[in-house]
Amino acid sequence: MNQQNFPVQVAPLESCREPGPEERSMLRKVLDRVGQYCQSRSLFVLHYCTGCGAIELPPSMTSRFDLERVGMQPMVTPRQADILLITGYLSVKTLKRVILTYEQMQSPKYVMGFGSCTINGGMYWNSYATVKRLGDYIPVDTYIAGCMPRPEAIQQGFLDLIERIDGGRAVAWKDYYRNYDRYLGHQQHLFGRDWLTPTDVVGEAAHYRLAGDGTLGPHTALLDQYAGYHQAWGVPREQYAELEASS
Amino acid sequence: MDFDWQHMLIELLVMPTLAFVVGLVMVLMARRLRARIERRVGPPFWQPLWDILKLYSKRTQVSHGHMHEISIIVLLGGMIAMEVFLPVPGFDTFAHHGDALTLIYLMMVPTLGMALGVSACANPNGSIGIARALTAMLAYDVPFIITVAGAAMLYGTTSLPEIIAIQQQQGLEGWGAVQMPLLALAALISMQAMLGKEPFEIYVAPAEIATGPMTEMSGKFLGSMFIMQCFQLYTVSVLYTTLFLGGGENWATFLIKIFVVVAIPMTLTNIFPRYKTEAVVAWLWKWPTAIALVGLFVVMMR
Amino acid sequence: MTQQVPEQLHAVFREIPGIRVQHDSERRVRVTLRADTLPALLELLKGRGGYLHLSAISCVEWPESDEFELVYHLWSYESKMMVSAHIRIPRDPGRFISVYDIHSPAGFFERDIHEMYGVFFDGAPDMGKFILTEWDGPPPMRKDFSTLGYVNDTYEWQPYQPEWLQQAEQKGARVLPQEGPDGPLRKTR
Amino acid sequence: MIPSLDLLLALAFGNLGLMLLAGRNPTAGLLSMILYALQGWVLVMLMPALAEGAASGLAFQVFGWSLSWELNGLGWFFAIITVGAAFFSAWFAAGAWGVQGTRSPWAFHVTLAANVAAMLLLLASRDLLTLFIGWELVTWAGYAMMIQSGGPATRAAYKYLIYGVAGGLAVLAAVVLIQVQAGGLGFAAVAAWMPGISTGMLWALMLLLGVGFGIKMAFLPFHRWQAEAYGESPGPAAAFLGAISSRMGLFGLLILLVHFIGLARLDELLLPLIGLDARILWMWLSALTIIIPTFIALKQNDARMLLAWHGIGQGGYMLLGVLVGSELGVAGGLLHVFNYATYQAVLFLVMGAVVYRTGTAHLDRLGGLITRMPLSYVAMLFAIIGLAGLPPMNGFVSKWMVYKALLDEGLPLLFVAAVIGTLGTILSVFKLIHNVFLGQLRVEHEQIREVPFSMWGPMIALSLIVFITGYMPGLALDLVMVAQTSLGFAALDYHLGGFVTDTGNLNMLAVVSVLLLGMGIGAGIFLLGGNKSKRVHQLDNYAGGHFLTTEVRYHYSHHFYAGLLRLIGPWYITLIKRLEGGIAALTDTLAAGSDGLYRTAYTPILMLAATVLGLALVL
Repeated sequence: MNQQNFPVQVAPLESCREPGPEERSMLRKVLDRVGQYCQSRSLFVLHYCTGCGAIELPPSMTSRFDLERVGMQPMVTPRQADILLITGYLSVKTLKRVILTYEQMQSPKYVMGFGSCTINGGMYWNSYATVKRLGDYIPVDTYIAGCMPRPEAIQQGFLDLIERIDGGRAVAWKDYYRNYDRYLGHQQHLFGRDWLTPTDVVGEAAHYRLAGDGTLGPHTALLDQYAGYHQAWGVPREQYAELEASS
Repeated sequence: MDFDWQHMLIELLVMPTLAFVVGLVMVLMARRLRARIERRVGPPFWQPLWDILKLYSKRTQVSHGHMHEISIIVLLGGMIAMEVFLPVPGFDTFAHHGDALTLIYLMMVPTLGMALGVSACANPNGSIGIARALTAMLAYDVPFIITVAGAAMLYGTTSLPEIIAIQQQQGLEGWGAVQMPLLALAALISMQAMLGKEPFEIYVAPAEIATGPMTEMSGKFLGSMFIMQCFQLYTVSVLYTTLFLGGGENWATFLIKIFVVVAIPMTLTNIFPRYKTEAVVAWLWKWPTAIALVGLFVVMMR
Repeated sequence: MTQQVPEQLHAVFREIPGIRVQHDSERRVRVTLRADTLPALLELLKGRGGYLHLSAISCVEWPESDEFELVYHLWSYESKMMVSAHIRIPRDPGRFISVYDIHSPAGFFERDIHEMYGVFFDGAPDMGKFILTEWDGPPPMRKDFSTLGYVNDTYEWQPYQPEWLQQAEQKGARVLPQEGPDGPLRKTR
Repeated sequence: MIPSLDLLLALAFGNLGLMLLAGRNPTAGLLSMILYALQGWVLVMLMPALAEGAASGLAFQVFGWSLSWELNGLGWFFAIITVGAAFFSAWFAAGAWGVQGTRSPWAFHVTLAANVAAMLLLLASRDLLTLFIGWELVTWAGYAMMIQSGGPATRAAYKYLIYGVAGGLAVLAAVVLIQVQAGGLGFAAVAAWMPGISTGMLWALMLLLGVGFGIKMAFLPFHRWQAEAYGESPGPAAAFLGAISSRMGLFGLLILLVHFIGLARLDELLLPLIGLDARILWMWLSALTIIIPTFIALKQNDARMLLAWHGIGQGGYMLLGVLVGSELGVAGGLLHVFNYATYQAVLFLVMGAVVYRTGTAHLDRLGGLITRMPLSYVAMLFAIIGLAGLPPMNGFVSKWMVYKALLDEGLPLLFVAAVIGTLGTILSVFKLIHNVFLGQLRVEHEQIREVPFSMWGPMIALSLIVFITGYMPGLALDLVMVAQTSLGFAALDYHLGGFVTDTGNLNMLAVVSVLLLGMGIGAGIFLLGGNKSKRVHQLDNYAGGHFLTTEVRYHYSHHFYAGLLRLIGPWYITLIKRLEGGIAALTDTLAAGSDGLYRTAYTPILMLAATVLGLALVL
C-alpha cells in the first residue's frame, strides 16, 4: 500500500502568497467585482437539516417569504451549495458529518449559525453530548438570535449576509485555510488524534495559494503521522496500536 | 457545396450566443412559471445569468480527472455544434450540410459526453442518474423516431431548410401540425420526456439520487451543466417548430413559436409527480407510440 | 370507577414468593420483588396474564444504598392494566440476567441501559455501543459522573463580559450561577 | 512481380507454411505482420485493374472437375478487410501478449494464417465448387482458432462446428442440386441459368444456400453459436473473428441474393399466404437480427459476450442496407462492413488488453481503469462512439446511409426498427465503457499499468482509422465503389465529405469540423472562463455525509439499467434457445434409442433385415 495515492499529501507551501485584491490588473478587478456581484445575487443553500431550526426553512423558501426573490435555491449536495446552515444544537456525532460536508463545499462558502446553541451551547450548555462553540470547528459568518429564529429573522440574516458578500466582507472561509491548524486542533481534541477527513485541506490551501502562517502546525503534523495508518485503502483503527509499536 | 470559411466562422459565433441568450430567457420563463403556480414572486430577470456567472467565478472547484474536464468540453462543444445546424431565419447555410437524422444523432453526442464525465466522477448517484437518463432516452426516442419517419414520408425529404420551405409554401394549412396532428401530439409528449420534465424526469430526481449527474459537479462544471440546460431547451423547441410549426419566416413569429412550444412542457412539469423508471418506459412505449404509429399509418395512406 | 385488580393477576402474584403489590392508581399495578424471581414473573404474566408487551425497561440509580433499580413496564391488551415490576440490584457488580428470550424488545432497552448506566446484562444479544458511538468516557447517566465537570474540561466558553455585566457584578448582583454542584464555575480560559 | 491473384495466394500459403515451421520463435509475429502487409500491398496494386472489371485468375482441372479462381471487386473488398484485420491482430500478438498473454503463440499465428488463406480462397472463388471448398476450409480454420484457449472455448467451438457443418451440408446439397439441374457450376453459367428456373426450385435453392450462408453470418434463427465462440477465443483471435469472419456469410448471401437471383426477381417471389415478397421478408429478418441480439447484449455481464452479441446485431445493418436496392443503401451496407470491422477489432483488442492486465473481463469485477490504462480507454472511447453510430466516427456515416435509403424507398417501419437497434447499442456500449473503465477503481487493480506499445499500438492505429474514415468518408467509399460496381449497381456520386442528394445531404467534413470548432469554443469558455480546479481522490466523494473507505465499495455497476430490465426482463423468452435445446434433446434421445437397439443381442438379424430392405428398394 504505497503512500502517493493517499488523499493527504502535505504539499510544500510555496513561499509566494496570493496577491492582494488591490494588486490585480484592471481586467481582473472588473472580473472580481462581477464575480462578487453575482455571488451575492445567487446563493445556493445546502439542504442539510442539522438541528431543530431546519423546520423554519420551508416557510422561508415557499410562497409566504419566497427567498427565490433574492436568488436563493435549496441545493442537495455540498459540492453545489454555498451556504451551510447550522440550525440549532450540534451533537458530537453530527459535528463529524458537518465538518465533512463543510470541507466538501466549494469556496467562497458561508456558514450561518441559528440560535444561541451555536454560540455558547444554548440550553444544552451542560450536556456531555453537544458542542458548545461552533466557531472552534468551522468558521461562521453570521449568527441569528432566537431559539429558533422565525422566517422573518432568517430573511433578515440572509439579507445581511448578501450585503456583506456584496461588500466583500464575508471572507470567513479564508480563515479556515489560513488557520487550519487551530481548527484541526479543536477537532482532534474532540475526535481523537487520528481524526481525518477525505478532503485534503492543506493540499487545497497550497493549490489555490490560500495558505497563511496558521495553516501548518503541530496538529497538521499529527494529521500527517496518522495519515500513514488510516490510508484510503483502509487500515482499520484497531490495528493502530501494534503499527505504532512496531514503527 | 462550397465551403466559405469566413461565413462559417460568423455563423459559428453568432448562432450559439443567440441560442444561449434565448435559452437563458427560457430558463427564466420556466422558473417564473413555477413560481406563479406556487403563488410565489419568482426570481429577478437576470437570475439564470447570475447563477451561471457565480458558478464560473467560484474560487475552488473539484475535478475528478482529465475525463471529467474533457467531458464538459465535449458537452459544450456538442451543444454549440448542434446550434449551428439548426435552421434559424436568416442563418441556415449550415443546415444544408446535415439533415434531421444528423441532428438527432448530434443531440446524443453531448449526452454521451456528459455521461462519460459523470461516470468519471466515480459517484454511484451519478452512474444511476446516467443509467436512468439513457433508459429515458430509449423510451422517448421510439415515438420521436416514428414522428421523424412520418415527417420524412410526408415532406419526401429530411433536409430541414427544405421542410421549412415546403411548409411555408402552403401557408398555415401547410404546417406539419395541421397535416399530421397525431404525429405532432406524439412528438409533443416525447419532447416532454426529452427535456426531462416532471412526469418523465427520472435522472435528476433530487430526492432519490441527489441530483443524479450533477452530484459531483461544482463551480464551472455545474455552470456548464446550466448552460447545457439553456441550449437543450432552445434546440428541442427549434427542432419541434421546424418539423411541425413551419419554422420561422422572421424572428418575431419564430420566437413566439418556440416560446409557446417550450411553455407547454414547463407548465405540465409543475403538476405531475415523478414516475418510476419502468413506468416511464412502459407509458412512453404505449400511448405516444400508438398515437405515432396511427399518425404514420395515416401519412402513409395519403 | 376504580377497576379492581383482575383475579388472574392476583393468581400470578401469589405464585411469586416475597412479592409486594401496590394498586395505587386506577390502571397501574406496582409490584416490588426480589431480582432473581423477575424472569418467572415475566413468564407467568406473559403466559397467563396476556402481558405480551414490554414497553420499556428504565433504570434508577440509588447512590445512598449503592443500588440500581430496574423497572420493567408491562402492558396487556386484554386487562388494559399496566404492571411495573421494580427490582433492586447491587451497583458494584452491576450485572443482571437479560430477558431478551421472553421479550425481544428488551435487547434494545438493555443495550441502552448498559451504555448509559453500565449495567451488564448476561445473555443480551448485543452489548456494544448503541447511540453514543463517539463516546469513550464512563456511562454518562451515572450520578457519579459530573457532566458539568466534563463540559468544563472539554470545552471552552465564549468570553462574554459586556460592561453592563461587569457593573452588575461589581454591585454584587449574582448574575451567573457562580457555584456549580461541584465547585466554582471556572472562568473562561 | 506483377501483382496478381497467384502472388496473393502464394503469399498467404507461404505465410501459413512459415508460421507452421517458425511459429515458436519470438519474431514469428513480426514476420507474419510483414507478410500480411505484403498481401495488403498486392491487393492495393490490384485495385486499378479491378476498378475496370478486369481480374486476374487461375484455373485447373482436378479429376475432370474444373476449379477456377478469379478476384472480382466484391471479393477484393472483403479481402482488403480480411488482410487488414489480420495485420492488426498479428501486430497485437507480436509483442508482449504473445509471451505472457497466451499459452502458445504458435497456435495463434498458425490459425490466423490458415484463416486468412482459407478466406482468400473463398473470396476469389469463381464457381460453386471452389466456393464450397473455400467455405469448408474457412469453417475448419475458424474452429481451429476458437479452441486455442481451451476450457469453455472448446465447448463453444464444438457448438460452432455443428452449426458450421450443418451449413456446409446445406451448401453442398444446393451445389449438387444446381449441378444436376444446370449442368455447370461457374458463377456466370449459374447466373444465366437462374432466371429460367421455376419458383419452387428457386425457393428450395434460396432456402438451402440462405441457411448455409446465414449460419456463418449468424443470421437470426442460427445466431446461437457466435456469442460464446467469439467471446471465448483469446483477444486478437476474437478481434479477427469478430471483425471479418462472420462476414464471409454475408459475402455468400450477397452472391446468392444479388448476383444469382437479383433483387428484381426477389420482389416477384410472393410468399403464398401473407402476400409478402421475399425481399421484404429478408429485410425484416435482418431488421430483427439488428434488434434482438442488441438487446440480448444489453443483459450480458461479460464484456466479450456483450461485444460478440453486438457482432450479430450489426450484421443485420449490412444486409438491410444492400437489400434496400438503391445506390445509397447498397453503399451504406457495404461501408458498414468496413466500418464495423474497424471498431469491432478495436473493442476486442481493448478487452484483450484488459484481460491481459486484470485477468478478467467480467463487468462486475472491473471498474475505474481509466486512471491506470488511459490509452486503452481512449481507444475504446473512439470505438464505442463508432459502434453506437454517433457523428464524429465512421459508424454514423454508414448507418445514416442505411436510414436515408430506407426513408427514400418509403420503408418507415424498417427505419424505426433499425433506429431502435441503434438506441439499444448506445445503452449497452455505455454500460461496457462505464463498468470497465469508469467508476471507482478496485483495490486489487491499484497497481496495474498500461499495456506495452505492441498492444496499444494497433488499438490506437485502428481507432484513428475509425476517426479519419468518419471525418472523410470519401476514403472508405472509394473501396466500397469497387465492390458496388462489381455487384452490378450504379456507382454513388459522393465527395470527400459525404453526399449530395435531392432529399437531404450529409457533409461529414462540415459536421465534424463544426463539432471540433465547437469543442474549441467550449474549451475556451470552460478552461479560461472558470478558475483553476483541483484533482481529488476517488474517495473524496459525496456520500450523504458518510466517510468513504475501501471496506464499502461505493460503485454502481451490477444489474446496470435495473429500471429498464425490470420492464423488459420478462420479454426475453429465449424462444430460439429453447428450440435449439429441444433439437439437441431430440437427437440425444434418438442416438440413445438407436444405441440401445444396436447393442441388444440379435444384431445379425437386424443387419440381415436392413440389407434385404435396402436391396428391395434399390432393385
